[in-house]
Amino acid sequence: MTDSPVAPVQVPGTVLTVRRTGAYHTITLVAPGVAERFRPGQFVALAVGGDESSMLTRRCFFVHEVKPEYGGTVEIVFAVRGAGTRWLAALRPRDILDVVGPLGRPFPLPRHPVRCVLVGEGHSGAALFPLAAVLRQRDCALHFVLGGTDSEHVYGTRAARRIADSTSVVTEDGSLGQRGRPEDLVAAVVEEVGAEVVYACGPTETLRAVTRTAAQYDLPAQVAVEEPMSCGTGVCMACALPVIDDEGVTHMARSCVEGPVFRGERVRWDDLGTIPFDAYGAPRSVLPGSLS
Amino acid sequence: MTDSPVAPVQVPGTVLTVRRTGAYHTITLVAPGVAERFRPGQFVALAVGGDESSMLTRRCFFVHEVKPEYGGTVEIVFAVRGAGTRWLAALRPRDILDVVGPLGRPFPLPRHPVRCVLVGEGHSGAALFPLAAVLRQRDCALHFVLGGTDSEHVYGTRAARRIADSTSVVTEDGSLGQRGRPEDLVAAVVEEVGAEVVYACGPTETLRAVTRTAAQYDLPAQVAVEEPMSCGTGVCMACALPVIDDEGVTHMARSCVEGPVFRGERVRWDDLGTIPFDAYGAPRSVLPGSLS
Amino acid sequence: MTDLETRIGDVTLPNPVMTAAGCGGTGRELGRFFDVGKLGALVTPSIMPSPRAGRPAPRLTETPSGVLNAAGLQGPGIEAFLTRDLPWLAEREARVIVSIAGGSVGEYAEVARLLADAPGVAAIEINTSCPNVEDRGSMFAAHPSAAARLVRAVRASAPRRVPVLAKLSADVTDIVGVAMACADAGADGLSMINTLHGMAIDTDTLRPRLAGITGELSGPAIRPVAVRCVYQVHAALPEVPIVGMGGIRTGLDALEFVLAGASAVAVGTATLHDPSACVRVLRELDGALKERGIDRLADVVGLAHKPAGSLYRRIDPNVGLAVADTAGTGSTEPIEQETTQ
Amino acid sequence: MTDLETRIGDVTLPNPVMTAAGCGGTGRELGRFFDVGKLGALVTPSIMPSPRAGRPAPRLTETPSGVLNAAGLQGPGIEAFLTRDLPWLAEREARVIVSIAGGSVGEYAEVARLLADAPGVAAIEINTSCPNVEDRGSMFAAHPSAAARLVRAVRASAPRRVPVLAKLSADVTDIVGVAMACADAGADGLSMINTLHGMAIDTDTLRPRLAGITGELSGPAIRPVAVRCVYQVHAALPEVPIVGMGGIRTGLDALEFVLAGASAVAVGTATLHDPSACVRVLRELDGALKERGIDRLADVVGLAHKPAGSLYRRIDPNVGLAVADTAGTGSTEPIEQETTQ
Ligand SMILES: Cc1cc2nc3c(=O)[nH]c(=O)nc-3n(C[C@H](O)[C@H](O)[C@H](O)COP(=O)(O)OP(=O)(O)OC[C@H]3O[C@@H](n4cnc5c(N)ncnc54)[C@H](O)[C@@H]3O)c2cc1C
Ligand SMILES: Cc1cc2nc3c(=O)[nH]c(=O)nc-3n(C[C@H](O)[C@H](O)[C@H](O)COP(=O)(O)OP(=O)(O)OC[C@H]3O[C@@H](n4cnc5c(N)ncnc54)[C@H](O)[C@@H]3O)c2cc1C
Ligand SMILES: Cc1cc2nc3c(=O)[nH]c(=O)nc-3n(C[C@H](O)[C@H](O)[C@H](O)COP(=O)(O)O)c2cc1C
Ligand SMILES: Cc1cc2nc3c(=O)[nH]c(=O)nc-3n(C[C@H](O)[C@H](O)[C@H](O)COP(=O)(O)O)c2cc1C
Ligand code: FES
Ligand code: FES
Repeated sequence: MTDSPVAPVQVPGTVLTVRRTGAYHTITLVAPGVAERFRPGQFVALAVGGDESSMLTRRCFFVHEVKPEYGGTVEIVFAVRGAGTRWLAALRPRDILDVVGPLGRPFPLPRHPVRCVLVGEGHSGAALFPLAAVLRQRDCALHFVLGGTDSEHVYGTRAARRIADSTSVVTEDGSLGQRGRPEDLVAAVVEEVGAEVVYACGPTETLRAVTRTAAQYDLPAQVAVEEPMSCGTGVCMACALPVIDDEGVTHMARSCVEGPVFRGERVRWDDLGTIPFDAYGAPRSVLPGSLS
Repeated sequence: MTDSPVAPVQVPGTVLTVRRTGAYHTITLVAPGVAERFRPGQFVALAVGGDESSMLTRRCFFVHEVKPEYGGTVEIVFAVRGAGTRWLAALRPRDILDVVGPLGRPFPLPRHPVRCVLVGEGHSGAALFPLAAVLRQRDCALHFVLGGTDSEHVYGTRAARRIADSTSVVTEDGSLGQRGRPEDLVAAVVEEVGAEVVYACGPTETLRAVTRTAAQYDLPAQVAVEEPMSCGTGVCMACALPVIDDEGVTHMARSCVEGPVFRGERVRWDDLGTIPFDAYGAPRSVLPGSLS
Repeated sequence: MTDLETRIGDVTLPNPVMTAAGCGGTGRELGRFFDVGKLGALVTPSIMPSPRAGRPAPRLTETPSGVLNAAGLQGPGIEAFLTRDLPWLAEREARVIVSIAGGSVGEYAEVARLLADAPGVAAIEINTSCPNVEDRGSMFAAHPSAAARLVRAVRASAPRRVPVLAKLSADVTDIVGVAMACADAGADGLSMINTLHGMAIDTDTLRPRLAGITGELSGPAIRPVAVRCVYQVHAALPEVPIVGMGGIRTGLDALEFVLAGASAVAVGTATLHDPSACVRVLRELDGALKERGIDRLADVVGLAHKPAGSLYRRIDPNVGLAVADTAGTGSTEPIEQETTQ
Repeated sequence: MTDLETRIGDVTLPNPVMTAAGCGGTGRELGRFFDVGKLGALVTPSIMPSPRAGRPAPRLTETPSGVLNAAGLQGPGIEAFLTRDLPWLAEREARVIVSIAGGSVGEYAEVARLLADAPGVAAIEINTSCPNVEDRGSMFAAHPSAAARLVRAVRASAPRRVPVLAKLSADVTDIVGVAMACADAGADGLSMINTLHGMAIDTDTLRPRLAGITGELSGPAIRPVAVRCVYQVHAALPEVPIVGMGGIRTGLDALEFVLAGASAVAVGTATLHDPSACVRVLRELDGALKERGIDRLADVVGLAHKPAGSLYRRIDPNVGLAVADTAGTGSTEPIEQETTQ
């Protein structure tokens, strides 16, 4: 497992605060042990629904912020999507829920100060802030590109403006910043600032497009994927996607342990939802002539 | 169906207050429509666990009090027993849960003022108070016998003393009142006050014993049973128990619609947990010689 | 207006939502919560030739997202049903599907015959999950031949105008085989699924929780099994109407069964939890169809089998396709080969 | 101290709690949460002769109190397993039960043979739920004869000292028949149950939720079915050790399986929900036994079958007893006749 450098913990998390931020909910949990282990890009896996819940899979969320207070707090920002996130949104201070984290492979960090473009879409923008904080410590230049469907669905523009050297905002309906999608801006920002690396977090389409743009400029893209997960700990194989390894072989890689951060150009974006015929262990073709 | 005289309602109930009373929890719900339909001895069936609950059966509780405020409130008193009551105990004001009620056959009321003994054990004592209020209106004399395992598990001694002509208290460990079980006191109270009817609510053993005592004095016993229920509305057949009808035939009667109040001597206490061989529709014996 | 009409054999129902047998009482119980005439149909508890007292208590226990019951078909028998329950339902203009049960083929046939002249019987549903006392207690539904014999006898005893539905059990190695046998034997439709055979043990008493020791599992817990059965049988017998059931709690659950191939749906355990479940499911289903721009329920029966778009999307040489995958498939059964359906 | 020791064939395990095949990863994943050497045994995902990429996404979906998966046995194949995963487990002194799978009897036998000399293999578990490519994709577990042939071949390929467990599917008409065939064919024990065949349809896309269309249902939802299977098979084969599984989430759930007749238990889906589930279940089981004054786990294996007290209590002429009831029983199968067990 090209896994998290330190082992995760499993602890009862106590809700400290629940707030609304635009279209999103922000929950801060006291979850001792997670904060000091956390590295940017990692996520936590939460049990939802309480003791007698009918919901058995974990819900995974990027960590927006950790603090050392109360033995360690963790903050997540999320959109209500289905029953699990609806339950989370209804939590109140002092409620307790099981937290596993930090999980997954974090963003690799540059050794030297470099010029970074950080691309985030919707709630996923939240995952960029711990990264930005660390990059700042390393004297990197930071350029944010934040997008979303509308002004309500762009996360962190204010915080980005505080911390970054530049912040570009884009919405699909033009209600905030420019009209368009984050990937539309990336090329311009990369050129303008002379970027040396691109970090991105968001839906698949965005990551694919950002990866393509970065490749055009010969830049590495480090992308954090949000593939549907079930356990978050690597045991269920639900989150596998085709990724090319160092030897050029495609593996079905579990995004919860081998990701969520991947080098963008290693992910076979066009083959998501398939087992590529040349993947390691792919079924032997029934039509050898036509497929191999 | 020898059922509730008026149809029940199904409404979202809003938690008004949750309090502890001794070993018990008291919840007051705003549940419009239940209060005005309610008659003493009836119960409500609550859905527990929320929208994504794995618990599908209703939890049934006697109504302790109804009030006309806020469109009608309902109060229940309950002991935490398993996952459903644990969930109920953790409710907070403004929480919402589905309420069906009032359900079941209420206590028959005397036409004339009579001397009544009201026997309650544990949380079930709570069910006697709406009955007591109505009997009081009809100028009946009220004599309470309240019991429980210990002082924490006797409900309503203070309220009983306020409303009743006499109140006898008994606990198994003697920590409150006399030492013993409620049925031990019933004969003495019946004799002393010249009782004309006995009402009782509590565990099966108590009801059986109280019925026997009442029979010795040739008094009618009206008992409210707490057989395990699942739907509370009469569709699932879970709550059937052998009861003798007016023609002397034993039927498997659903305690949620034909009860929970039965005439004590009609219930075949010794045959609970069986299908009596002479019950209507009992399986034809495989050993006709030995069984019939 | 969404057109919710559905057909089961020669009978047309105004909407597809029914009570499941044994979960809707006599109609009177639910009649306190809604007008039973508004249902697509009311399916009765399984009616037997004689009155039955059922099983001793405890009869029902809760399991995760399910219930396990061993009530033992307590019921009044066909005569009391005809004189007491059916007229009440007829008065309310409810469409009644009478579920029938027995210990032998003859008993089923007898009940069907007695129903022949009863007014207001929209259809007969054969509960094939009863043990056959003439075959060492083996459940009719367990063997295609036994199920077929039962269907043939009931079909022969019931008037031609009354459709006969065979209700199948999923506790078999090959439900498609049983379904085909029943259809060949003259069943006008299939109801599926009945409960799964299960058990629970009380860790306090260290004894089985039910007096009947084993019992019958129902509720949302079994929904994936039920949807799979409906999907498989509809694939094999696309022209046979199916009443889908097993864990339906919401309108979307009902839609799931329709997409799998059910022409109608029945709500069972959910009614124990929510006495208004049937009318709520109907309302939610109607809303869900509207929301999806579906004008006619009948248009989407079995849709999950054949959405051209998705079908073609799946045929991608890179996929190492379903077809190719079948050969080496692991713990899962061979997957349906969509292209052949 | 409670004595938690349990025996499967010639192997003694310090405690009865295992991971279920395919739900405990390679050991490394859970090793981050607890010492896998503390488990009764670690059961591996089913190992096949060659590496396997599994099925396309989506592979897993949540259902009420369950999950439905079609991951397709993604795995490294036997060689990589022997060189990479097994040594890691051996180092941690974990007792390893290797689950094996294949597309033909020959493939299973091949994997078993390659395991013969591997150090640290405590037992082999045969995943009989795979489709047999030599029998038109029919699952081995579906037919007693096919299952028996498979067990015989694996038993012959594995060293005598390594117990062979046959893991059974509950998707059959008669699991007792399959169990008997496997025991006769030389299985030293039985694992049950594997997942139930199921399906879910997405009501937004109107398509099956899983790329594999149908999938495999597990979790607490199926526990009543699993307990019933263990109870029935233990009644028929009291001397054959059973590893019980299916929806175990707590120590009390584990105890339920033990009372039904399991000598050991495996925790599957619960580990997806709680990575510490196995050790928690072990701790809770230990506590539950203590609380009940039970000193030896082995003493209560199958206890629900034979508590003299209750047994005699049930024989009451007034009951219209279980025995009498069997004849006319309704939607439920004939109940076990306790007196004959
Ligand atoms: C690494 C990672 C980080 C994430 N970070 C965030 C975040 O910071 N903020 C945020 O709002 N959301 C985030 N998501 C998505 C979030 O996990 C899902 O929105 C959430 O699980 C949906 O749960 P639900 O019960 O509301 O929805 P449902 O659709 O009812 O979920 C049902 C099941 O599908 C799984 N699932 C469905 N969609 C997703 C998805 N997109 N990703 C993962 N699992 C899914 C759920 O875990 C659950 O098992 C992240 C996902 C991943 C994998
Ligand atoms: C008519 C009636 C009135 C009642 N009134 C009260 C009351 O006023 N106060 C109070 O504390 N309790 C009362 N009970 C008992 C109460 O319903 C149970 O304690 C409660 O359902 C247990 O739920 P649980 O989830 O905590 O326990 P669990 O044991 O987990 O319950 C599991 C299942 O068993 C059923 N069940 C178990 N025991 C009982 C029981 N004794 N009665 C009914 N269902 C049971 C539950 O409904 C549920 O379906 C009453 C029961 C009935 C039938
Ligand atoms: C309490 C109860 C009683 C039932 N009685 C019958 C019956 O009399 N006849 C029958 O064919 N099925 C009976 N069933 C099975 C249901 O009709 C239905 O097939 C099954 O419960 C699955 O649907 P559900 O999950 O919606 O309940 C009964 C189920 C329950 C829970
Ligand atoms: C994600 C997943 C993967 C599984 N993989 C295997 C497997 O490789 N081999 C096998 O025999 N069973 C496999 N199973 C079945 C489990 O071992 C177990 O028999 C079943 O899930 C029931 O137990 P549970 O309810 O505790 O999960 C798998 C189950 C799940 C959920
Ligand atoms: S989510 Fe289970 S392996 Fe990744
Ligand atoms: S509790 Fe369902 S019929 Fe009485």
